[in-house]
Amino acid sequence: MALYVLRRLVSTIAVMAMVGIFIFLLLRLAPGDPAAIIAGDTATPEMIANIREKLGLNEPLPVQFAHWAHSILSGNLGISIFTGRPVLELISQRLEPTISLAILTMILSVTIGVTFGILAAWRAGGLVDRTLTALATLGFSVPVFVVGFFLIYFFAIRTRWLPVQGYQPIDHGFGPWLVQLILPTMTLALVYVALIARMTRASMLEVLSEDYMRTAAAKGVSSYSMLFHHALKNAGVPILTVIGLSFAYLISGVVITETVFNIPGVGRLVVDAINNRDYPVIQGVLILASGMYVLINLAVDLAYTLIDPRIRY
Amino acid sequence: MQMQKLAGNDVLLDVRDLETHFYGEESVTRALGGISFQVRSGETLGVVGESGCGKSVTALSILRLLPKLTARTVGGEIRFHGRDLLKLSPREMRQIRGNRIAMIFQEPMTSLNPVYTVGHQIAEAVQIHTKASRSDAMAKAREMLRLVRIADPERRVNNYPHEMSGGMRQRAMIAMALACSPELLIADEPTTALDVTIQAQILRLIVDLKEHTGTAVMFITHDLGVVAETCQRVIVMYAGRIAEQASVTDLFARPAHPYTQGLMRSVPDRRHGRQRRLPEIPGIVPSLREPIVGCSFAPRCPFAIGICREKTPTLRDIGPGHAAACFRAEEVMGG
Amino acid sequence: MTISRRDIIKLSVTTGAALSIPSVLRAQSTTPAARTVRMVKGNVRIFDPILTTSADTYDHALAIYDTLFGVDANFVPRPQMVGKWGVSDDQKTYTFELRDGLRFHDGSPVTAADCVASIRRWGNADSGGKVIMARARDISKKDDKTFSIVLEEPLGLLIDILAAPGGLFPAIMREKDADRPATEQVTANIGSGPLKFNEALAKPGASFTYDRNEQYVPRKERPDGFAGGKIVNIDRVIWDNIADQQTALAALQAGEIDFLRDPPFDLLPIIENDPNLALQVLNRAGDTIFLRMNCLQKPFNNVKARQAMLHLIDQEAILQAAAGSANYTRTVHSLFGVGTPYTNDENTGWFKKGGDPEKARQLFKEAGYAGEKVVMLDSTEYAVAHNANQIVAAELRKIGVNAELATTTWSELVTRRAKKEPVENGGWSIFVSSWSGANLGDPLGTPFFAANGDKAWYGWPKDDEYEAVRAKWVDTETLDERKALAREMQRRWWDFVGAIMLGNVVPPIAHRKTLTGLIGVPKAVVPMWNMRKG
Amino acid sequence: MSLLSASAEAAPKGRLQLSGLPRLARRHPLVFIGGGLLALLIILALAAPLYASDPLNLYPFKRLQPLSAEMWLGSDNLGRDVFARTAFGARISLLVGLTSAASTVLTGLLVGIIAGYNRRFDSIAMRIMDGLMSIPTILLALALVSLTGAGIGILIVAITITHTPGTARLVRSVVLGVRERPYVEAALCGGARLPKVLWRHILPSTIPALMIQSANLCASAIMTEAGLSFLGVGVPPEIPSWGNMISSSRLYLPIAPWSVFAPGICLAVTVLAVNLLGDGLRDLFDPRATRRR
Repeated sequence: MALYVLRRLVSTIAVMAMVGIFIFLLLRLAPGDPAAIIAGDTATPEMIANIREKLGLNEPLPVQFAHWAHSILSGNLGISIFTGRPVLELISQRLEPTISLAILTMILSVTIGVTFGILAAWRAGGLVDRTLTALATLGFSVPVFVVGFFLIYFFAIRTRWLPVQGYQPIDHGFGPWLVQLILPTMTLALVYVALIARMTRASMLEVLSEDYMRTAAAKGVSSYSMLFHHALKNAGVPILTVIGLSFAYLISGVVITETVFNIPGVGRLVVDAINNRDYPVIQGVLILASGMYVLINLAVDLAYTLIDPRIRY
Repeated sequence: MQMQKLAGNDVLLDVRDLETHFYGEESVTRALGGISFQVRSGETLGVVGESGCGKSVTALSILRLLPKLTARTVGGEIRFHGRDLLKLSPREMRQIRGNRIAMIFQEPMTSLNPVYTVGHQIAEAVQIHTKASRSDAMAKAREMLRLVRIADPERRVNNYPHEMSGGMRQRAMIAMALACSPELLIADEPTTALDVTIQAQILRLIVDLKEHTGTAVMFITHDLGVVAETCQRVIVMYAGRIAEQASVTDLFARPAHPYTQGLMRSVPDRRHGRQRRLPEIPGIVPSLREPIVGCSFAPRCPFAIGICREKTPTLRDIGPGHAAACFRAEEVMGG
Repeated sequence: MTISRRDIIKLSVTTGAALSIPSVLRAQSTTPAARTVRMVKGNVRIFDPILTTSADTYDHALAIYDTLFGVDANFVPRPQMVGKWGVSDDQKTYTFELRDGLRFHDGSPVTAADCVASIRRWGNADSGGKVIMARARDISKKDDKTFSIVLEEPLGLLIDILAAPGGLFPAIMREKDADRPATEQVTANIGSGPLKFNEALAKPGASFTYDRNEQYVPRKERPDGFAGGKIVNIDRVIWDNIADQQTALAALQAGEIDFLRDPPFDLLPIIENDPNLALQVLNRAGDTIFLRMNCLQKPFNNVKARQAMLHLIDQEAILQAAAGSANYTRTVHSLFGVGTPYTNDENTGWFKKGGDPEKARQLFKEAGYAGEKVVMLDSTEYAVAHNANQIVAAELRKIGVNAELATTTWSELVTRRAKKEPVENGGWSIFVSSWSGANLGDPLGTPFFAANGDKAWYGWPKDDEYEAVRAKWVDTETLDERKALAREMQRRWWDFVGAIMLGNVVPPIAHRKTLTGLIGVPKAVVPMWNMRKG
Repeated sequence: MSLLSASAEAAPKGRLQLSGLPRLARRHPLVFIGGGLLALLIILALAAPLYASDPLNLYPFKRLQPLSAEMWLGSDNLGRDVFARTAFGARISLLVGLTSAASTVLTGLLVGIIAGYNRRFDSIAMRIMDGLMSIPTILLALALVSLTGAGIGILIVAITITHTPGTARLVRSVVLGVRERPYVEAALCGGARLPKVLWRHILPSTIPALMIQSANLCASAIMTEAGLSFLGVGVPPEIPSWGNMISSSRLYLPIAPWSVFAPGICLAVTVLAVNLLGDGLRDLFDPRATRRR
């Protein structure tokens, strides 16, 4: 087990190195000169050249990369070109809203998605199944920003039940924090409910046709226990896998949701950074997002052992 | 249906005109075409026949474990202690399953839940049907494992199914089925998937436990040899109907249905320890999707005459406790 | 509070809860909602006003810095930080004395040395400022409150330039900040203006918080444009950056924000119908949308092709697409926009309702246009220009010009428009942007007006006769002199067509009715003083 | 009994009639409905010039007009015909969806098959795939689109790069599973050359998984396109695609709902069709999943 974790961590480092090189090259080759943007409308070419010099944008690519890699490894994600603040500070300032949104969304979509998936599989082909399949398809086919608008319209403008936008840090109180996040969470969760419900349904259908489910029925186990204990635990591995893999999709959804609901999270930070060509920020966020993805999937792999005794590392 | 009742034995299970259909996308399969039989307290009833003849469907119909969306019991009654199981609510049915009627299955490798320990699965059955505490149930599980002669039950109780051999798993299945001392145990080909030597041990175990507990057993198999060793009475099934019904001695002495005779000819010689799959009867089993005119065995029957292809024979008494569904039963028995 | 702040910090440090320190600070500085105004108006990306002319940076600087002079609503310069000033008889020495009570947010007094350093830094970057620097022999402090500018030659425009709202914001900073080169960002955000920047609550890209500067001593005059008394009636302004317009409007409707700078034109009826909301035009000069052509490359290196564009444009159609409502748009005939002191009607015969596509087709033909690709840079972020672009492209295609929209972000547009190469090598033919009245009323500070070829603003028009006229501007003494000069410039401009006006939009701002006392300035910025809430 | 004989009589007759499409419709209704809808949409998209006007025409004085005989689905914020744009938008959206799916599947197939067969390539390729997989799709797409500016081509490339790892892994796992099968070993021992074995024996076994995957990819690509348009970096705005129609008209939803609903409903129907097809194909190729029905 420890050896496995160690081996996985080593390969994680290799993956992260790939990501690093990829991200660095990608953004340095992009057009759009941050110096020109900083300089503004009235800038003369000399001013732009001066700014480039200051930002180290004139150095050859390998030199820029070496500087960058060195500082990343020493825990320094660099300084934002635009705001002049450390990238790490900018990101950590934005981390709480994004993580709050991601965790709430995951809790909501796992609870609802798994329940729906189980219900659909239980009565496969029945009314519940068909309704849920239709809902799941809808969840996949309506863009997040449209869903967001409708939720804002009905729950915030029409009824005034919930706030339109913004974020309250959790240390201002759990209530305000939750209230602010209800609509964004619902918006973002729709797709994941659909995704997890579909995976749960498929996985459950497979499990429900297994011989041991018949054995359980022959013992007199209740339907509830059949579904939620005997079947769910067996169906757990693929469901868990989807949850792990969908983390990357979740971040994609977060970018749009944060824009719609004006949540000052990492997603907004990176969209702004891309528009501004604020390289250090983009790189910092991408590195961080990939790192989290890799770690979450490592955690998921380890969690398999808790669910399925046949899996040992 | 005239069935001669043996005096002194209570009828535990009385199945009457049981009809079960399977629904495919374009067809209906008449898996059971109206069968009737009885199981008496403490007896061992063998049910034999080729694959697909409806043995397992009968068992699943009794416990109402058929797949909900594709199969339905469309007619008949299943009286258990006089109450029709088909009319029970799901909740009442659950109180019967595993408690008063238990079942063990053909595939020990896949019939245990891989993510729970064996002890947990046995204890679960106990906890569902008695008010036993968790620890009492686990104690019962250990006791049951000892009863089915699993070595080191203290350790094995915490094993997962994948940590056990096939024979051991089937023992665990039996332990689970018998944990609540059921009145009827339905054993659906419990030894088919096992090695020959293990098979004999498991058979021995079932017979011993039956004697020990007094449970009635409905023993489903395709192996007449097994029937001969374990059962008192036998039902021979063919194409969703009962072909012949008799005591074991009568059946082997005077088989009255051509199909039974065919089966007997293909029984492997157990003294040589050889094992062969049934049957070696020429021809194929008819499709149950098509309507069958006449006797369903007629196309394969060496005794078939004109009437056999026009009318469907019904089960009729041809001796004390002996019935067969054949127009020429007497000739078959005599010949 | 019975526990002192020190106790709390000590406590949280000893318990190791370092993370809770910011929340303690926040809790202490929380102000009641009624005294806090939440505004949505763009996003500050750069804090140093000497680095960019961006309106958002200007807005930020306007709140935290003060200036020596400021123009009123009629573009007349008025003293702001300066108490008294005078000019020597030879018109070469200007002496300024600061008024009393000026203090930076860090508590230090504003001194003449700070002013001198600030003027130098600004003068090296601003195009009007460069005129001063070129003529100045000496800029130095006399005593703590007095400094002087000594010129080689008289410069009648000196005060106008110092007050000019068209170029870079002439912020007075601390000497140690102003000593930095003009290319290096000042990050201290410490000025002497009526509001203080709350560094602890700054969330770049999300929101910035400005607190009332309790120590600020406003002038006694009533507020008027950038001039007059800057009295802050509220405790705090939170400047939210809501990127999505729909969300911003919803937030305004729900009362989560008090002010929205750029409500989408098509949704104005929704605001008008909302009993809690009001629309108000603050910037009466509006924004003039213009189209710039690359005069170095085909086809617009030919003056006939540029004239063709002048005749092609149907301003009403563009305004309709750009802003929808006729209530908030005007056609523009003058090089100096609408409502500036220099707006005039010289040589505007080209203007025709509905445009003149036939004439344009004819002129393109005379220009020898042979189907060359015309690349139009189109940023989707700037809705008005984006919509205008689509109309112009459609009109061009109708008369057989091979117009192609190149979609970019604004930042890419800014990068790409600096390229002088042909379109095949990543160059461009047309881009659309806008100037505020403050810019079009300031031909010295606004680079748009130059026509000196390579050295001119993007598009690089070249006309020597026009340049000769424009060169006289610096030495004009009176407004009438300048007005006459403006007519002369415009006469030439519409002949060689250095740029084309597409129309003038007067965007109203939307606010909750509880927010009052907003004052207008001839620029797309909104001063944070004078307003009241409740 | 009568019920039984009636159905039994009907069965053979019915079966004779069951051939081709009706049979597909009865046996696999999802494949039929999904595939049919998709085919219909493709035909409508291709035939757009025959029944819709020029989607690029602007009528600035007819902005945000409601539905009328002249403009069936009204006009958008620049006075463009929503019906025409929706019809032509189908071309872009389907092009993006189908091309992305196709190119992703091809790339994934190539990488997956080679990785499944070559250990050395495998370890390198899979690390790279892990890397690409760990970058959130929209972020990578944003970064890629900002490389060369918005455009259909770059959008397809962006989607392909971000979705290839999943497909490659899928193919690789199928190949790893198949290559130990006796018939493959037999073919190799029998002297068949590797490419031929790959083509004849291994490729076909990846098809079921890939069919399902491409349906999912197609839907995902169409949605990603819409999302990128929302963030302002999708297909150039004058070119109609459902994604950018929705995102540019979204603002006018309260006053001109048709300009959002027309492309929105089309998008939903397309994604629905593709998803139905995907579900149907899964059932078709993997009947186990529905066995219990």
